[in-house]
Amino acid sequence: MSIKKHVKVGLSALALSVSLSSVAAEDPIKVGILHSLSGTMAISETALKDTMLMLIEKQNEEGGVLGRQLEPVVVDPASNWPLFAEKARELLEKEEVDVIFGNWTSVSRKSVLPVVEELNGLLFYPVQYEGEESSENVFYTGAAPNQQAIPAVDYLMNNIGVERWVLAGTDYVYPRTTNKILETYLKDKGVAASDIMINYTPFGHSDWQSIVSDIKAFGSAGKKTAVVSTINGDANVPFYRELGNQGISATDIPVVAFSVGEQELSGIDTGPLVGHLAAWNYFMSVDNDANYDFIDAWIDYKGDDTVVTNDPMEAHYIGFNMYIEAVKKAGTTDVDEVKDAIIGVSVPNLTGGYATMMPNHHITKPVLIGEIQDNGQFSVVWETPSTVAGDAWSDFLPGSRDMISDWRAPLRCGNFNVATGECGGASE
Amino acid sequence: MSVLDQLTNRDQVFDFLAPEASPVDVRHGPILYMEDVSVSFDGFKAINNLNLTIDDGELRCIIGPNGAGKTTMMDIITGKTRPDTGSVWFGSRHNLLNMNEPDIASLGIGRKFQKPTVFEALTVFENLELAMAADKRILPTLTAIMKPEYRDQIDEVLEMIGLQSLRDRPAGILSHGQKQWLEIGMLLMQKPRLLLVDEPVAGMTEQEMERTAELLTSLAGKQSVVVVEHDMGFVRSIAREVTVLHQGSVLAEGSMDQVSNDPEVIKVYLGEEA
Amino acid sequence: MSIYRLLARIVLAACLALGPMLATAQVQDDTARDLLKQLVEANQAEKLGLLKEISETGDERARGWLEAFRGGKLAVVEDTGNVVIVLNNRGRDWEIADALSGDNLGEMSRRDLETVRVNNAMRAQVDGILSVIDLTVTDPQGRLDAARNLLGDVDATLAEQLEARLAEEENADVRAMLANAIAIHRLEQGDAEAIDVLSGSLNPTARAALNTAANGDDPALAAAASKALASIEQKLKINHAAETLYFGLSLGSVLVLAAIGLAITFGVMGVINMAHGELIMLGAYTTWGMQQMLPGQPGLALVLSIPAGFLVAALAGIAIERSVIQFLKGRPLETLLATFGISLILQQLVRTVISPLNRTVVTPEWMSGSIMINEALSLTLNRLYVIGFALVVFAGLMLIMRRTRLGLEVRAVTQNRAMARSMGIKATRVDILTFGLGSGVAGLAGVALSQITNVGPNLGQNYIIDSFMVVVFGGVGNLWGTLVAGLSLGTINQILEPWAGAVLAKIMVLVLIILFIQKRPKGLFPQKGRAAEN
Amino acid sequence: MTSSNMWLLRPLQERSTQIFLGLLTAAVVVVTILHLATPEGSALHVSAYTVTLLGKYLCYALLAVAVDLVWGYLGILSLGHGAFFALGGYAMGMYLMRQIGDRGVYGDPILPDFMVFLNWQELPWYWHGFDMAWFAFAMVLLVPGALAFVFGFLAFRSRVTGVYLSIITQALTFALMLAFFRNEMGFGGNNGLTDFKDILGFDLRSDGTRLGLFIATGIALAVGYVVCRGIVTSKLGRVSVACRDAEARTRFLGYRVERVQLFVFVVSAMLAGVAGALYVPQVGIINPSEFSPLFSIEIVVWVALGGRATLYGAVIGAVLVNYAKTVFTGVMPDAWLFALGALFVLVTVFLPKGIAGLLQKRRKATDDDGANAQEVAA
Repeated sequence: MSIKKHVKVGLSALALSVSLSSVAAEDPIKVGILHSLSGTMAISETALKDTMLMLIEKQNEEGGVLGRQLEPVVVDPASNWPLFAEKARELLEKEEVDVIFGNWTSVSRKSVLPVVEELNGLLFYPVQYEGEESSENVFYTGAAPNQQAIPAVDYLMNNIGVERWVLAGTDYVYPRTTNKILETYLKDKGVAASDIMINYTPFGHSDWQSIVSDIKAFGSAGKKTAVVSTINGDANVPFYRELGNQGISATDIPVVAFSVGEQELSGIDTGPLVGHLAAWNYFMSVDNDANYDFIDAWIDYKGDDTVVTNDPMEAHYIGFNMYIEAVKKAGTTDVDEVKDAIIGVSVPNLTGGYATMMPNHHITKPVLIGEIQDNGQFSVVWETPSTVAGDAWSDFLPGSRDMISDWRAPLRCGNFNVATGECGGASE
Repeated sequence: MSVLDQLTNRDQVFDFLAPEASPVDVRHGPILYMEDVSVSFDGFKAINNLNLTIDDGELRCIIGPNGAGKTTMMDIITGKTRPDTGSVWFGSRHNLLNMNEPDIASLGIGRKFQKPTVFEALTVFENLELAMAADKRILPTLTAIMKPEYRDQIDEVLEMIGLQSLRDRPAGILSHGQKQWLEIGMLLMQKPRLLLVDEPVAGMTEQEMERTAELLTSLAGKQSVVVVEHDMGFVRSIAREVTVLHQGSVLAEGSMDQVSNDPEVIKVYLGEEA
Repeated sequence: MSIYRLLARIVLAACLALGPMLATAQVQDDTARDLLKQLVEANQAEKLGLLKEISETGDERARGWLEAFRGGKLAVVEDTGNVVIVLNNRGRDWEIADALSGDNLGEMSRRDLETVRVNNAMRAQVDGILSVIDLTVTDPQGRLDAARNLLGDVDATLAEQLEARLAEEENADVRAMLANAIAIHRLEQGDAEAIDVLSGSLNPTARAALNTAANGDDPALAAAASKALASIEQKLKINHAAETLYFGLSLGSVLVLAAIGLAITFGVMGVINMAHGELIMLGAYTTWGMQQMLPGQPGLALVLSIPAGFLVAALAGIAIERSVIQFLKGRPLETLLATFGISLILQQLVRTVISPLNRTVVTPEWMSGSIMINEALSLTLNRLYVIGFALVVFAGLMLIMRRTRLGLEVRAVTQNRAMARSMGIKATRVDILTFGLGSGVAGLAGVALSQITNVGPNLGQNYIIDSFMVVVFGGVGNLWGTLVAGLSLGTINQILEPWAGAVLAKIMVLVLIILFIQKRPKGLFPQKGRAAEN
Repeated sequence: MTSSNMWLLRPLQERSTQIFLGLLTAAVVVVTILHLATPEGSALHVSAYTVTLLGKYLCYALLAVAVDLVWGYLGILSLGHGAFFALGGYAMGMYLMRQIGDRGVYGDPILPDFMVFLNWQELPWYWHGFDMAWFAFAMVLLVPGALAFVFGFLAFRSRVTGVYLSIITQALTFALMLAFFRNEMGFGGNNGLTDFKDILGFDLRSDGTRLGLFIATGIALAVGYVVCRGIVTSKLGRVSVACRDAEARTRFLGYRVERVQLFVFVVSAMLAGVAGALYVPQVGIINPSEFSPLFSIEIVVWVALGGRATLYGAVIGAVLVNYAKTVFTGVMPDAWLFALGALFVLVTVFLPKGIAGLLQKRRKATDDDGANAQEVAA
């Protein structure tokens, strides 16, 4: 029958309203989902896969977009970094997906990056990360360091009066970079080097005895002390256990974590942790109807009312809606047009505000500080007065101080150097 | 049969068995000399200051009840086990205690294990090939090629041990007796000065035993042979000098008759049976 | 913190004066109600004032309110404005009770509840108030803790009250603690004598006070303070050494627990059981399961899961032995591959059947916290228990191996399988029992580990390599070797860690093991003799 | 012909090797043709994606051959061969990093990006020279070789054998993994080395380069196979089998077992290094997870599945398992680990001689080393 007409209508300005009633007339928009479903990262990434499926399902119920249905394509990179690149290539070359939502770890993103750029794909990356990157083909819906670490430190400094700092992290690039940034930042704020203690541990580190006792000693110097933790996933449980057992309570030495969210807490006996902090751009406990609706939808989708939501899930929620908006705006799923269209698009987030896509492919986010409750939730104790725009290049690293990223014409450069006025790197 | 013939007029046939000029110095005295050797495992004294001398070209039988330390003694001579105390000399020049198995082997001590050990995955021919006296360093071994004369040597031994027909079958399929022979054959390929033969006739038929006996006696004189054996009949058939080991040290030494009448020995052996 | 000091003084005065009468006091519900209601809207400063008023009411329910507030469990029903205490704040609907009457009001959607915001600062205040009240409790330990909480938070007026309290207090420890509390305050005022009181104390707060004094601008005071500090540092060194040793032992005992089961299966049967780690994991999950079955009694559940964990793992082990390992007799390297496959299956099984996420295993009261040897050295309880547990398990195994028929047969089979058979020992039966035993012990390790680390699908993976290192280092087939190896590796690791860092320390230990194996190819306690020749 | 190179030529006269080389060549040629000659859309077309995928399989195949050489013919079960693979990979990765030059995001002509943002001031000494291809490629062989030599020298000299050896090889690779995770090491820590631009001046993103790498890998595999075959068919090969089955006996024959083991072990390590070096430019990243003991064990299973002590078996195993992995992780992710696990168990219990064993049941046992595989005792 009159497919043409549908197409015309579909392309007309009335696209949405009509296509709601009309059967999708074109072949579906393929959405690639690149999250580990097996291996060590399955713990965190499986939930994100389901989130995407839920969002896509919901969107399809509303008639998809441009009168086209969305079709998820799920693959499993099995927590194996080279496999991430291979699967990304599979998605873009074989499946010819229009957009990819995926990745958690920095290394997996780094592994996928060249592929996405080579094949000119779209990747939405939902996890807080170390920054220092801006790709024309990647949209960073997670927090950059200036949207998580720095505000958290400000809070501790100004509201808690912390003078002495322990920067503890797992030894990989995110903690390394974050701590470098914080170190510079703190020193700029006049903190003496002797008041900063930096410590790195391997992945899944389970014996925290001596480190915690060092922290304890470090904290007994007569100045208010806090731990800024970029400790990754599994290592946290034994870490907090040890804190509790060595009698360090949040009122003595608060720990503010950047990688501990509701999902991580769901595996911890939070009783001893009450009062320790985390900095995120979203908490499940945020008292807001949009959020409650999202949570209820999630609970219904999983059919289990103990499931939790967390920050990266919100990031996907935002990223997905932004993509949909951009596609509507561009009237097509053509990668280049969507790339241009999405800049400036803003959609509601789950904390009662709006998220806008910046020219550097990072988004604006509020920063919330929450204290752990005994029910595995966070209660928000502080938040930034307004949303903060993500910084691709940190102002606190010598290498990237004078670099900016702007993917709008005419600049179209991910690493523009304002000092040299050239696209391509730092002046040092 | 051919074997028998060769055994009768061996002088021209077995020339390749004639010991080549080896560095072993036997001008003054024995080829093997063990003095006050002791070794213990977790307190148990396997060898208890043992003294033993083997003269050049001698055929010596060593008997003794289980756990008398016969095999351990061989382990010590061949460098597999280091004794706690004592000294072991090969000729008057080589102190075996500061050498490892390959050195000792290339010095001219060949050993046949109690339980026959051949390379089951390799063919009979290959087993002998590996045993053959040759440059056994890595690269020479890698680039080694099978020269006709080697082939002849191997075939000669094959014939002697009567395994020609099984030449190219994996040694794994051999019968127990055949393995014994193959291992003896490997010893021969090594052209050793001193052969240590541990229970050579276990699981052999009468006839096989005879051939073994003849072979061993034929070797004696050119090489020194030490035979450890349980089978008294066999020992009797070849023995010139017999040494009786008990609890890791020499109990008696002498001709077969002497030792078999020695009250000590009788006690030990009766003790065994009782 | 003047507000806090003020109210602390008043409360203290109240407590000291009319302590007994307090308990029975009651205020009008409506006054209480609007006090509590105000808490909801109040900003931080106002909240403090309100807390003060609440505690001043001396109402017997005040403590409950304060604690509810402290735990973020005080809430207001948005439409009715009733103040309620949240009894269970998990899930979509929360169970609530009326704050005043205490009647249970059933469940209510969390959307309709507004909880009273609380943060660490306010928690600290409440703690202060509560501990001032607690100075009068009958249990001396309670008074001691209360006094300790007040360290560093004392001001002139409170100091006087404490002096008074000190006069009445008869328990020596509490007296000492009160004295410290006062001394710290004095020191802050620049009183040099206070230093003498503090100079012996290892308490961190006291040390902090001295540090501040030492860096202060009064030279005389500074000198005295730093002198006192120096003497303290000396004591600290000793304590630190002791602490490191303890850390080493506790890490060691974990290694021993993880490895000892392996020492049996590996040492006795020559089976390289790569699924050992997953057997440990099963033990840990059993603990979790038990706690699910017995909600509210984590302690009992934990105790019960000791036999349970043993059984589960042992059965799993026997299943593995019968289904796979018995077909791989005398092919140790093949058992490695097969059991590795099994470990993958078990992991994925847990992921799909239970969850890829870690499970929460609660630490019972009597196992959390630490016992204080002195103010600077305190031994964490959970690890203390683990050390004890490890030793008990080890002793038990030793008994089985040395004293029982099974042990005898096992040793016989290890020494010489054929011989043992000919002596009428059923080698197969021995195998099953041995493997069951080894696996069961792995289960026990899991129960213990559930109190220290994650209970998740990767639990086993994190321990399998270490376990093998311990067994190989100690010498296969020798339980003593495993014990010594485990404890020494643990201690070495903890000694290296402070200056090498966690990662390097681990690497060093591994390299050390590799080199050690070169020196002693059969481990610390090798089996000698022909039996050992493979 | 002179006796010195005889051992390398011998395999070429051998039927099994001729068949193998024939099939391999055919495969590579066909893929090349289908990739170049057929149009994008057509059903026959082999996409660049597939080419790279196959290239990866071939790298694994070479790695498996290397493992089979030591395990099948020397009886040394190395659970650490991933380490040599990864080291070769890192050597290549460092070369590729240096090739990026000032095209990195920070545009630093010398320092790789990860060094810039951890603000390292200058290149660590061990990074020097890797800007020169010949040096880097030499290191691909030398670094794994050297490690294998030192490790093997210590281990074999003190007669660490069997299980003990397996366990400490595992310790070796585990220690290396932890070490390379450390950012201070200067190898990019967990992120490893990535975002490569070109190799020997060819753009790594061009299909041409990919095809080139694929063919190169094919050649490497062929050469590696012939070398291994040459060793195992030489007298040295028979000696190593002798060491495998009766180490003591071999000693009493006057062979220095530890040297035989060392030689073969080092050769195998170098082959693994080459495999790693070819792997990195094709998958576009090298990071410490290649050192993980799990990966090393997996390699052994490829060999076990294909059939021990028959080099071609290793190739079959490697390709099959990895193909299965590619498929499963796509269609039924959760089942993947079950399948792999079950594979481990079933192969070891019911298929001790692997697929090659099945093939051999067909033809009656010949006297080539294939038959030896049936005599393998662990």
